[in-house]
Amino acid sequence: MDTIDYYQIMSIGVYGSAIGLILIGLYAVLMKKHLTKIVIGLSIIDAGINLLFIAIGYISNGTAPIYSSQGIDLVKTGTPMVDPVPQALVLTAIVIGFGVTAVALSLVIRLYRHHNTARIDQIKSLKW
Amino acid sequence: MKKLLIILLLAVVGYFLTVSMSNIKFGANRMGDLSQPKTVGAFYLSKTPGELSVANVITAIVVNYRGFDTLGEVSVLFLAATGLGSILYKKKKKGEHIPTVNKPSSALLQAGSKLIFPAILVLGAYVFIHGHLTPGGGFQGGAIIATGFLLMMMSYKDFTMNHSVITWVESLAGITFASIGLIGLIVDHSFLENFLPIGYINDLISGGIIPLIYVAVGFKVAAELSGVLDTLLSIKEK
Amino acid sequence: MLFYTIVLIILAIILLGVAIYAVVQKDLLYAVIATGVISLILSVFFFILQAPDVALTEAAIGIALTTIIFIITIRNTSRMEDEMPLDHEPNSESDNQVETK
Amino acid sequence: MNSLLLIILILLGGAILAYLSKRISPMLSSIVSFLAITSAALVFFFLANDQEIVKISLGDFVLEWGLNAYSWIFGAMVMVMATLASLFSIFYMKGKDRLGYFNLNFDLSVMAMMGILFSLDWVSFFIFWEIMTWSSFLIIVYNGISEGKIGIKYMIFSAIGGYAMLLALVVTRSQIHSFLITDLIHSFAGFSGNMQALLGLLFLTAFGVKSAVMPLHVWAPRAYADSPMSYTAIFSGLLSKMGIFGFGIMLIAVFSHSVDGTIFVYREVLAWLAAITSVIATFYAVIQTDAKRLLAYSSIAQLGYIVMGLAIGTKLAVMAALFLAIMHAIYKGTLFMVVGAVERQTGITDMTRLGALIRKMPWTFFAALLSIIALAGIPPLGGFVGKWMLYESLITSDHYFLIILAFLSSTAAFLYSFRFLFGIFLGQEEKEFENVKEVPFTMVLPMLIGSLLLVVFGTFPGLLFKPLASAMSFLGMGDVSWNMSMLSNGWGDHVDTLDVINSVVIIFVLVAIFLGLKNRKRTRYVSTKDIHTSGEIPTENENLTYAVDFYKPFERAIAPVMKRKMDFYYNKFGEGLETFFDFLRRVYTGNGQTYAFYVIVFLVILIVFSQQIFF
Amino acid sequence: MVISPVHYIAVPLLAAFLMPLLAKIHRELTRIVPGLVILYLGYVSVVLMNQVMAHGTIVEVIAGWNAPWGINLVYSPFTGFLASMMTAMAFVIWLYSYRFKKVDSQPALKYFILFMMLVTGTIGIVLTGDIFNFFVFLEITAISSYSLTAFYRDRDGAEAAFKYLLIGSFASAFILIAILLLYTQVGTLNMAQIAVRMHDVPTHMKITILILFLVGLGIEAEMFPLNGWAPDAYSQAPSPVGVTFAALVVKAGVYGLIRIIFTLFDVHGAYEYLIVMGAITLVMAELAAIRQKSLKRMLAYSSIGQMGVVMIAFGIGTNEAVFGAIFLMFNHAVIKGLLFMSGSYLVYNTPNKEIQYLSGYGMKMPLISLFFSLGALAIVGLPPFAGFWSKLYILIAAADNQMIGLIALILGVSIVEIVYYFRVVGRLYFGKPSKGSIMQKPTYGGVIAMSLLAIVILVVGFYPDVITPYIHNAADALLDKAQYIHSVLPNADLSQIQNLK
Repeated sequence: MDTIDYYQIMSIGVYGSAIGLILIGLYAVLMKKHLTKIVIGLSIIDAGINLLFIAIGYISNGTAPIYSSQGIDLVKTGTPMVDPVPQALVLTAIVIGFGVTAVALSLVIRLYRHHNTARIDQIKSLKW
Repeated sequence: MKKLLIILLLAVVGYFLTVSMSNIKFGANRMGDLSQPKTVGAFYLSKTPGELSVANVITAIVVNYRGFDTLGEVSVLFLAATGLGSILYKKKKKGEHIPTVNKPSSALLQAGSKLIFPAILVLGAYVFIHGHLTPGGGFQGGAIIATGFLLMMMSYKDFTMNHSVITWVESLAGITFASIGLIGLIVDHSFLENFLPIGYINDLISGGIIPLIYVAVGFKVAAELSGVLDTLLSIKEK
Repeated sequence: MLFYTIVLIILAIILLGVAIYAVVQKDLLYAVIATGVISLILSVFFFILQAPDVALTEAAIGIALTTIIFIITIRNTSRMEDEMPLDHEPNSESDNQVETK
Repeated sequence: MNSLLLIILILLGGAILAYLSKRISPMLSSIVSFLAITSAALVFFFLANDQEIVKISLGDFVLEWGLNAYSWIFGAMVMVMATLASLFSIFYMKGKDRLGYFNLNFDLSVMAMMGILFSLDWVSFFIFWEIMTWSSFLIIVYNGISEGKIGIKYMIFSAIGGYAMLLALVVTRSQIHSFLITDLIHSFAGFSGNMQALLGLLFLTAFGVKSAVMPLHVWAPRAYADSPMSYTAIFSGLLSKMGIFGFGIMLIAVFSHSVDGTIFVYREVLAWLAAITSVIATFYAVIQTDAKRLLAYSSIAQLGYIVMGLAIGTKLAVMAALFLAIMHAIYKGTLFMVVGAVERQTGITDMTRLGALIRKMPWTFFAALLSIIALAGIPPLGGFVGKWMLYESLITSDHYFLIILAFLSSTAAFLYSFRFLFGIFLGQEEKEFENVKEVPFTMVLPMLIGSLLLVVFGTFPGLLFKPLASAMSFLGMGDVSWNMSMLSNGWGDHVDTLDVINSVVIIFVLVAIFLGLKNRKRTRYVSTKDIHTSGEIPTENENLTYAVDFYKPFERAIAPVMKRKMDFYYNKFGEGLETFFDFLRRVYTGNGQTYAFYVIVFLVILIVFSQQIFF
Repeated sequence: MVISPVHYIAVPLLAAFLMPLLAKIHRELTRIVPGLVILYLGYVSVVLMNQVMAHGTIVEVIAGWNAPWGINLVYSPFTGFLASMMTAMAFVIWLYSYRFKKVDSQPALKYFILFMMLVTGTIGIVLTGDIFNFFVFLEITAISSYSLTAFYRDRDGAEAAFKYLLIGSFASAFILIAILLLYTQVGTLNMAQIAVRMHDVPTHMKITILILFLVGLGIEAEMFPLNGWAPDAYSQAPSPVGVTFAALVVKAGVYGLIRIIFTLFDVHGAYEYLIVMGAITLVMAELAAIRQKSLKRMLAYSSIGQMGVVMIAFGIGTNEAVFGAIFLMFNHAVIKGLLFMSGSYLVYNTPNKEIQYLSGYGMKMPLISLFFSLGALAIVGLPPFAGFWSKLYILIAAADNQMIGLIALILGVSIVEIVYYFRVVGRLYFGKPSKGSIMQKPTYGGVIAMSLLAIVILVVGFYPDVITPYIHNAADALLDKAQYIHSVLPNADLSQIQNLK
């Protein structure tokens, strides 16, 4: 029973769900008329990208990049740690995504106040 | 019709992404040899225990190697809070209080949240204080604390965040972060340079400025997230 | 390994299902809860993929905070997706509006 | 200090000073402007010489200015006429709004013209060319007629011309790595045929716009007519001559180094266009009822002659063209001043309403008379000599059809000349104009100086032939034999212009005396309404003087030609474009989702064609 | 403390965090402090530009980790020039927005924090030498832009901001995916290191990553089909913010685009892509501009069109063309700044900011109208104003590359530009004044700001040599990829680096 098979299956699962999330999010942004739904779509896209980031940093049989007290020698023993850089980047990306979502939602509230609707195809007063 | 077109377009995008991801083997070690690092990942993994004495490599990256990103990230959150405030700004009449919830919550919830609230705060503080040792850190801890405040806001109709306190905490934490960076610039000629002794790995006090910054980040994130929630919750309902 | 793989595949299927549900659901409240579920599953993913820090962050921010601000938004706008535009004039909010004259 | 630089700086400083001094007094602004131009003129005539070279290093370019025989002629013309016009302007513009603005642009125009003439390289040529364009634009719109539509039209055509020049000069540079005009002249023959054709076309377009050659002329009539008259005096008289100046460089100096077929075709086509321009414009001039418009169309017609002469390109033709150019500057300048004077005193320029100002404004009439005679090409005055030379050159170069056209327009020119004179100064007196007085001295003086110049140059064309000949030899066109009052024609005959002129003057004087004696006793002043109407009593509002429908039969005769104005096609084209632009605008009227859709579509396009685009 | 590039980021951030506290001391401080900070950055610019001109590129290491391990700021003649330009423009905009009436009726503290962070974000984009840090600064810029667009909280502001946010989120998503793929291929985030390792990346991956970057950054750089948000955002944002978009934000986007194409990637066809897309952008934007009713919207389209010219010039890629492009970026910042500033005072009180109400404003607001006319003359490239020189350089460069059709296109579109600008100018001075329109007297700060810009336009127009040495160095620095890599990574192996232009 070699582990390669598992990783291939896992890769389908992880990559597949990440790309799937991105596509589903894009679909929501492009098709759905309700502003909140569009913002949901954006946050789904973000989630997909974050997953993709973590996925590319993963290493077979790897452990989390945290040195336990006895584990400083891990560098030499050869048990790999997963790549820490994508994780650090995702940390930043999540927070940024939250910020954008918050601003987007406040705009949704504002737009709803003014137009009394949250349908994006009703909100197009800027033409000239 | 449009639906079909969009699905077609998305199929192309999906195909494109799949093809490009299929070139990136899942679980492959792309970092290379840790003893002679060629990639940043390998470099961080190999240098962190020795040169920073930080157990959690991600914390080391987030706060030290790429601390500049984190400063930017904190600013993004700060900006989001500020922007939210300006977009939803409304002149409040003196002494006016807009209740966060319409109906008072059940007594059970109220009592429960009162009980759990300090625990949440302690948990959050723990998470960011131990950010360099265990998973977690300023962002996570800050978010947890904000959740605690959220709980209070939801359960108590009259619970208000003290804006002045939020502002102070937010500003002071931000200033701390930026000043630590500037001190590094003055002392060691490099912004955010680790100018404190790094101590021993897995000690609570280790890693030089890393825990300091993470604590500051924790306070800042907590204050900002609570501020965002407060702004959103105090919108007058239609 | 087998265990993780199975869990992961099952979660992936659930994840996509929930995501589709979040998109097609007309009641936005459910959709928002579904996004929260997505974040939840994601944080499990992150955990499996050896990223405990990210999992924690996603849990705190994605599940709790994002969901709550969505809910607040829904409270202030409309809950149903296919609401039709109302007949009456948009409310002018004169105290907020910038003077145009 | 270098006198060329000094001239430019005086004019620039004068412009700024004029703008600033408006704060003190509007009149002062005009006076400052006049003084600046006068002192520049003094510097030009007494200090400037062709030894001086200005080199300014700007950016990565070296701007070179200098003076030569060719540009000296134009420079002298510009300086004299600009001085006269600015003198005229002092009282003409008195009491109008925004004089600082007007004088600023007035001086800038003059500065730009001098700059064009001084330029030895294309960069400075283009810079001054464009300054001239926008400063004249700002004056065209000054009167505020039809909310600047005319200005836009002028600007569009000027931009087409200016950008054609810009394109031509950057292409030139990519060929010879130099912006010097002389380098272009010397290396033009070495270019490939296509390059010659392209550059020729572009440069001719550029200059064609300013000199109002046919398909590019539509901006001119209204632009000339709608500007303040003191400016039109230099706008029509001088600015258009900058196009002629450019044509001179291209057609004589640059093209003469090329014996290629394309260039020959250009010459012929240009000559034809110019001839047609002059005929059509003359016809239009005849049917105008507004004096300004009449003169504007007449200008276009006259410019047609000049361009024709340059395009024919024989020695005599070029001489004729340059001579006519100078004459045109003088008499058209004077005529526009005359109209300006009339407009200032009566408030209108409609020839059907004006009349009999001869007694009220005798000096103005005198200037108008002399200029009109020159314009019509009647012998005593300058216009005759030029036309005579032009006809002869057309005949000697076998352009028989062109000469028919030239004669046609020349004949028709008599019609509008007469109408102009009659409509304004002769005819019956109107009550309305009883209190009209002669214009102030400073307005009369420039007109009289202009007329005087016409008489002098008409009588002694040799005065002009001397510099013209040296200018032509500078442009590389051999010597032309000339004499103070003697012309040599292609067959070796000599025509003594003095004899011709003397005889004509004698006849003229005799006729005048005869008519004066004949009519002296029978003069009777009648009101406009005092006309025979065969029993119908005219109502008060009806204007039945024969100033209305003056040339009705003629109009009927030429009606088929005039049916569609060139304007019409341009307007249709413009409308079509606007519709198209409106269609494009709709790309940007979607909601947020539409734009998101664009992004995805663009991404997909890039994905699909990625292998074709990138490699 | 040694003056170093990080001051550009750290000092404004510190001030931004400090400002909520300062507001508690005195409200006026919130307005003054940003000005002082930007003034200080101006001083930093002067010092650093002198250093750079004398000694070459400065590479500042953050957190003591040398490149490629840590984040670094690269202050080359090119980035330094852009950063200094942005600082100068930011100062002018600050002057303009100081006590700007419409802004003043809103929470000024928030406005100035957002504005200062917007400036910091754009400067950070330009200075950073790290691709993910680039993304972070992009997000800082983006979030502050969204918030500022909706700052007036009126109907259309929110709509414009939402459109911007929607498209901007796409941009960040694509850029993130691109960074992710890039990281898997080269294992680093440092731009110089990426450039060194780029030749090892398989071509199809390069293209994939490049496409994502091009779409993502194309949105920020307002490339044609991706720029739907721009006119709305420009016209609905508060006027000072509109100026900031034109003068700073879009410059940062274009910078990102060309940094990716010039330094990071060595893919054939990218330059041609820039030319083609630039040309399409130019044509579409200028032709759409001519039919606009709203003045600010017209200016926005014109701005997009100018960016098209910049892209074309960068796409030509010779030293002369790049010189022209950078020069045009500078000119565009200054001139469009003046146009937006004066234009927004002109339409201050007109309904829907429409052009048709501007008749006769030349008499009522002589100074503002003069500024606008000056800007209009300059932006269409009429000599002797600043815009002429950059246009001339670009055209010369294009002619040297035998792109006569392209020149004809640029010039043809310029005619369109002339039409719509001069329509406004003509109306300003020569329309019949409409009754009852209320004029808005500009603030002193506004007048000073506009005068400064007008002086720059005139000075650069009459004597471009004041600025050309800097631009020459900047163009050289941008084109010399090996030098960039060498200054960041002194030990890098430069033998594999391809310079396509």
